[in-house]
Amino acid sequence: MKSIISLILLSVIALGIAISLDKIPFGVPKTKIGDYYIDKGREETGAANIVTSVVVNYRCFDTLGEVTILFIAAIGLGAVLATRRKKEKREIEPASLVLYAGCRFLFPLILLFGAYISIHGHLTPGGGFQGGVVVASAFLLAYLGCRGRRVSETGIKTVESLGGLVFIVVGLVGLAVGGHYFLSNFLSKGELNSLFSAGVIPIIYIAIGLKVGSELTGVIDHLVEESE
Amino acid sequence: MVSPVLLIVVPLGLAFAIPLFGFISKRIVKYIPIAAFAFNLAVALLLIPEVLKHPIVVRIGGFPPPFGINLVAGPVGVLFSVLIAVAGLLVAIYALTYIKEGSKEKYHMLYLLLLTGATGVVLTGDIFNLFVFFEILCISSYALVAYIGDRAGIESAIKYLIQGAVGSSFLLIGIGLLYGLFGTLNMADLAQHIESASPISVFVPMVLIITGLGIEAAIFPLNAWLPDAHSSAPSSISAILSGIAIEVGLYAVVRVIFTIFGVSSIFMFLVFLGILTLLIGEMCAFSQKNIKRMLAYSSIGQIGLIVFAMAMATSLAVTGGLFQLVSHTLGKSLLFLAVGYMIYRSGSMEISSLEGMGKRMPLTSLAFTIGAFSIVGLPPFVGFPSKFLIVQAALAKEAVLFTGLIGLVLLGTVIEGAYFFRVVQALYFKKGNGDSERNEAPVTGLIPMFIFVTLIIVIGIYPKLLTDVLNSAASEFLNRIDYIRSVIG
Amino acid sequence: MSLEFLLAIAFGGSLFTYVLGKISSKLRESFAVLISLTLVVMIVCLYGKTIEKSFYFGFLGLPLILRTNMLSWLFAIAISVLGSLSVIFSLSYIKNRERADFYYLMLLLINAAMLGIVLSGDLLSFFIFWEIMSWSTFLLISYNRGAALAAGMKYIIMSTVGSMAMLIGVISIYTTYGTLNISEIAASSNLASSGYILSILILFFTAFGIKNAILPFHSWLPSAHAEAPSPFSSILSGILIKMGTYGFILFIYVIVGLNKFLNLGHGVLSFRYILCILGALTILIPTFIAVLQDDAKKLLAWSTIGQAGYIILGIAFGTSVSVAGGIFHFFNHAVFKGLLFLVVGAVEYRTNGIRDLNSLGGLIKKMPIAFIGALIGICGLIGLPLTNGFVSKWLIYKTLILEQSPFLAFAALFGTWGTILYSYKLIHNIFLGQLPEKYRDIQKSPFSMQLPIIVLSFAILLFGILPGIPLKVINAIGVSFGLESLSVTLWGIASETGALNTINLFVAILVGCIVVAFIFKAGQKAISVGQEDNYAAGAAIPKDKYHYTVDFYNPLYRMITPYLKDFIDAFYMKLAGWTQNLCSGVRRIYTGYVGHYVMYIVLFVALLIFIQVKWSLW
Amino acid sequence: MTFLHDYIYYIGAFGLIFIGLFIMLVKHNLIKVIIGLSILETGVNLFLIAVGYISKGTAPIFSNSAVESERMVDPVPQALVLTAIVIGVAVLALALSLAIRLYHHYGVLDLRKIKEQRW
Repeated sequence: MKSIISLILLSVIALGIAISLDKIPFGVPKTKIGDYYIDKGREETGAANIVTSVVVNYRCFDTLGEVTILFIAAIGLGAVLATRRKKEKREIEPASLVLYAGCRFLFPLILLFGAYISIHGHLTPGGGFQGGVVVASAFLLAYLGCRGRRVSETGIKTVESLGGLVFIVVGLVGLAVGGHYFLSNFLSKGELNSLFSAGVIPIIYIAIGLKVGSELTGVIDHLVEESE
Repeated sequence: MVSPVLLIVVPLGLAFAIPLFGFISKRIVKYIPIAAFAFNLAVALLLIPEVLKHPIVVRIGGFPPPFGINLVAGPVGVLFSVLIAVAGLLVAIYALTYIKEGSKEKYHMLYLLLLTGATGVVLTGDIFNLFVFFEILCISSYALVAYIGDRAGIESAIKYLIQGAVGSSFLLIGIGLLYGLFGTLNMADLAQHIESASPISVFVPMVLIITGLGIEAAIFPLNAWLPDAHSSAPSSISAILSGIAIEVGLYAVVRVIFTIFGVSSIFMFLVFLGILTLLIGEMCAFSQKNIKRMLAYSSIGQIGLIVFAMAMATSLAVTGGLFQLVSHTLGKSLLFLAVGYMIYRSGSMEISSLEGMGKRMPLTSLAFTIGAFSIVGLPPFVGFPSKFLIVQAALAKEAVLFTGLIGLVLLGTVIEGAYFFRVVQALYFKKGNGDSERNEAPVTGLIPMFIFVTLIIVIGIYPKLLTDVLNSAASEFLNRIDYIRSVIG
Repeated sequence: MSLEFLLAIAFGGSLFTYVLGKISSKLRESFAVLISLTLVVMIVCLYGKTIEKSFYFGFLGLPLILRTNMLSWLFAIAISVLGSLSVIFSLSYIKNRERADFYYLMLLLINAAMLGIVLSGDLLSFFIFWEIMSWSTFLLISYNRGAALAAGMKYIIMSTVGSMAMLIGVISIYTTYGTLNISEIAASSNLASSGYILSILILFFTAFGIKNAILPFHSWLPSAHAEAPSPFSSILSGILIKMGTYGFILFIYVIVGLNKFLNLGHGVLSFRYILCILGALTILIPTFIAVLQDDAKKLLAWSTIGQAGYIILGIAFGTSVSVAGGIFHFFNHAVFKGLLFLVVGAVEYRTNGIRDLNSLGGLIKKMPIAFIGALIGICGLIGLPLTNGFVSKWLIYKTLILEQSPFLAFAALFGTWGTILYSYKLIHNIFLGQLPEKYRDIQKSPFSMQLPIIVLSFAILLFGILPGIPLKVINAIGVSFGLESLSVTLWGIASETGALNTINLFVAILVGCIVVAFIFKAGQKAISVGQEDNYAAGAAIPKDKYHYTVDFYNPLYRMITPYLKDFIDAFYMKLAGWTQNLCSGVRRIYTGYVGHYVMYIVLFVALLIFIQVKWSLW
Repeated sequence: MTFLHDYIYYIGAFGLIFIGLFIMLVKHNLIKVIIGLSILETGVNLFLIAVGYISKGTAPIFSNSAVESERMVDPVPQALVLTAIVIGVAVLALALSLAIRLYHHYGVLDLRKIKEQRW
């Protein structure tokens, strides 16, 4: 009964959306903004990756919010899970030697990869978020492989805060010097397609990478703690 | 000149910095929200005279509006910023001693971020950015509802989260459709182009966006999360959720309808929806035995009244609606703060357990009484001029329908009066069981309450303090052409 | 003497009294008396002045105006005098009760708000003061706890209904005329259509009717009057509900104007006639319900409703004599009903809260001053000659008979018969008959209670013998309404169709009394016995076994009880019950299962889309 | 068939959206509801990407400055989706942590049994 009603309701919504979609043909260029970014993006931001220039420069306020949301999720998760009394530490069965050694071997490599992705966000696909996730996956691996090892919470918090603060301070510096706009790209754009280009974009992306990495690590940390 | 962007960035930065402050001293952390909102209040007040002349448009990153994100600090935005800063500041003072359990650092961070999100929503001029700030607001409220971590809190939080997530998905679909149709995300730019598309294809994204935002705004069929969440959260958070969060949701709905879509035909529907929300909220509140649930349902009723006023869409009505919104923020925050310590002292949320509180906590009870009277709309409190304006706007329509509807509104007020007066009676005129030692709320609790009381009385007696700002805010809502022109140029 | 200063003293004084109470109760009490007496003096000084000035522009761009004229003055003096007397009475009544600060605050606040109502010159400030009065009354009615809570709830709910009706009325006037200034509205109301005026009047009269407790809005009054603290009951009954009367007068004679008012509707369906019928019914039914009451304050409360009927009848009838009668009766009622409530309060104070007429009795020797007060009070209430009640009732009867309204006249006269019955029951069951054992050691009432009783008793006789004093003011009011002037003398009214001369009456009654006293003395054969000297069938009856105040009018009760069910109140209670059921039904839509909630959201979207696709409404 | 060909991405995206909604409507288990939420969000993200797609377009990255900007897909939806994904992750993480906590309190995850907060 309930599923029938649900189906009816959903099909009504589907009908409505279909009517609306009728005016949005698929695969046809339709936005002037997108074209503007593709045409002007390189000059205005100095980033070869237009998505990055949109994310970190044109729509950087969204990105600030996005980082904040992740931050909230990490804190919220901590707040929700931390309310329980800490249980007795159970004896943890250590991982096998192969796994342990493999993890220790891979860990720095993954970190390096994450750093690479973060730093090259304005040149190649990727960026702070992706890099941060890769970094966090390194820690996840460490949790799985080297059981009992924990990342210091203080460290996570510090990196998290500093990452966020760097983002904001860069923005405020922009407000102060760069034509009085918050988050304006006040550094020199540099040469396209080189590592040191695109003004503040790499700086922000590194900050984001650190922040996202530490936040996700924090989330993993909390969940691992809960599962123990 | 101060930039409105500071209203968002400074609290955000302070929130990010809280863990670092925490390393210096644990005690310092709880003063940071106070500092942040004191700053915000000062900035917002400084901005008022300027925005009354013309709205300030801030380009983030220096890109011209359709291409970059921009903030629009018009009268509406600054009015809401002031409101958020006032409520945020006072509730932060309240929380100094009220929040005792759990990780205080996390509480203060989430609290700061919640209100930052709210400020962002009211200031932004970009619909996707609005979505992002909206999510900041929502997600931090999910976390804060669950902050105590008891059964009720967790249950309410998960229900709130599920409904909120469905809503934000709808919102995002709507934004995607709008982007597909018009290729822009700037609200002013969208508003400019909205007439170029066929009405039906615009209608679907409008419905989706209204639904998505309406969940936070607690419009009738979408408000099932509200009584649970408001009653289970810590009282300081209930005050913010009731006083700020739903108002901001409502702002978003109104902004989208008035400015982006500019449709007038849906207003009639919203009028009825508002009345329905009002009546259902009041009726549910009437039969509650739990004081916080009662207040939560009363918030639904008040929201219904505001929706009703806004949907009448005359200058007078929108002014009245905004006034009602301000008075609801002041009144309901005060009520939740007062109730917070009463519950804390009596250990139960049942109305019957609050009997005799007039003797145990005379000042808190006084604050509660004044808040209740203000919500009901009795003079000389702030609820009266706002209700007066709404009734006036409805009668100025000179339609039998609106006269009938305003009759229903006032019927709702009678029900509202009935349950609030019942609580007031219980506070003062029923013998409490248990000890009747005088045990007043601490000073940090009383100071914000009595600042609210002062505001309620002062604005109630001298509404002119607000009416100028409210009038220009109303005209900002109603004149979309001016809005578009001020943003796009 | 500026009016805003007066109101500032009234409101500021009430708050300051509260603050003083935190320091010392002596200080508080003397200050409260001082404030209320100051108000009396200030208002006396206002006599005959006509002031109208706006004092505040800040409220939503509407000027708030205060004004005074004869009508306001009459009400204001009644408010301030009765208010100060009841404050004096409270000195001992409230002495050892808890929350006395609160009591004085509310009492003075209510007085101040009432002064604000009668002194306001625009409908907005009228409404604001009206609301302040309503909620502070609610708080004070609830003061006694217990049954008072339900009474307070009933009062405030009905009062809120009235206020909301009034709010619509006020704002509707504002949107129509663009002003709320009473004299400006009065000037422009001739232009409005009768339909509009009728709807406005219905809205306002709902509010006034509820406050004034005319049928069918009387339901809150009996319990509220009975449960309120007695000094406040006397204000409640004497003055506060008469704010409704003030509203009636204001709207009929000042704002709408008599001509327009008389032309609303035709014949039996005319507005005036309906109002008169309501007044008559308000006399008839509550009067006889009062006879049935066993609680002294409830009895007085029902009597209040009945007397309010006379006032409404007089005012709504709309001739110069009847209006004078109505207004005078308002004034008299304030005096004697205030007095009677104070007397009952004094008895209640000494007997520790006993107001049950079946268990009291024989207090005449214990509380002589109270007895004399009660005697004079009921004489006024019944309308015996030489009391003020006689004059006002005479005026009303006279109009009704002269204007040939047999039903209304019958109602008024028949109501007086009922008044005699319950008045006698009241005084007999409290003061006469046998003194129950437990009241043996009852003290006289304290001086602060006697003083108001003496003052009010004196006023009843004074205005009964020299009715010209108030009638002169009332005549001036009538003239200002455009009614023809009465030829008022100090002794009464001269007119062609039957003059009233209280001096003649006085002499006649004096002679009669002397004759009766002489005969009584001369032919004295009866033996005086002590109060507890009872015999039945020759045997002495043990004390407390026989108490003949119980079932006082037993045969009458059996006769009238079936007809006097308060079915209106029953209907309201039922309505409240239905509302409650409806409310608990409605909240079940919040089932608690989150799947349903998601369903609501989807349903909302689907519904909107469906409507749009199907009908293209938007 | 051309219809399917033209709109297959939309159909897929909305298919996921409605599957997600349907799960949320009819399933009682909290974890399943959260899974439905996740599917719903994925569908929304796909839809956003599909809106920005341009036939035979390449990623908007200029790896070589000589290449001209022909037929690049719209970068804006990609940026939006980046944000939306992060938001989705945040909501999901919070939802799961709440589910863990809820299970500690109630011992069940059946939403029909978790009805203490109602009316």
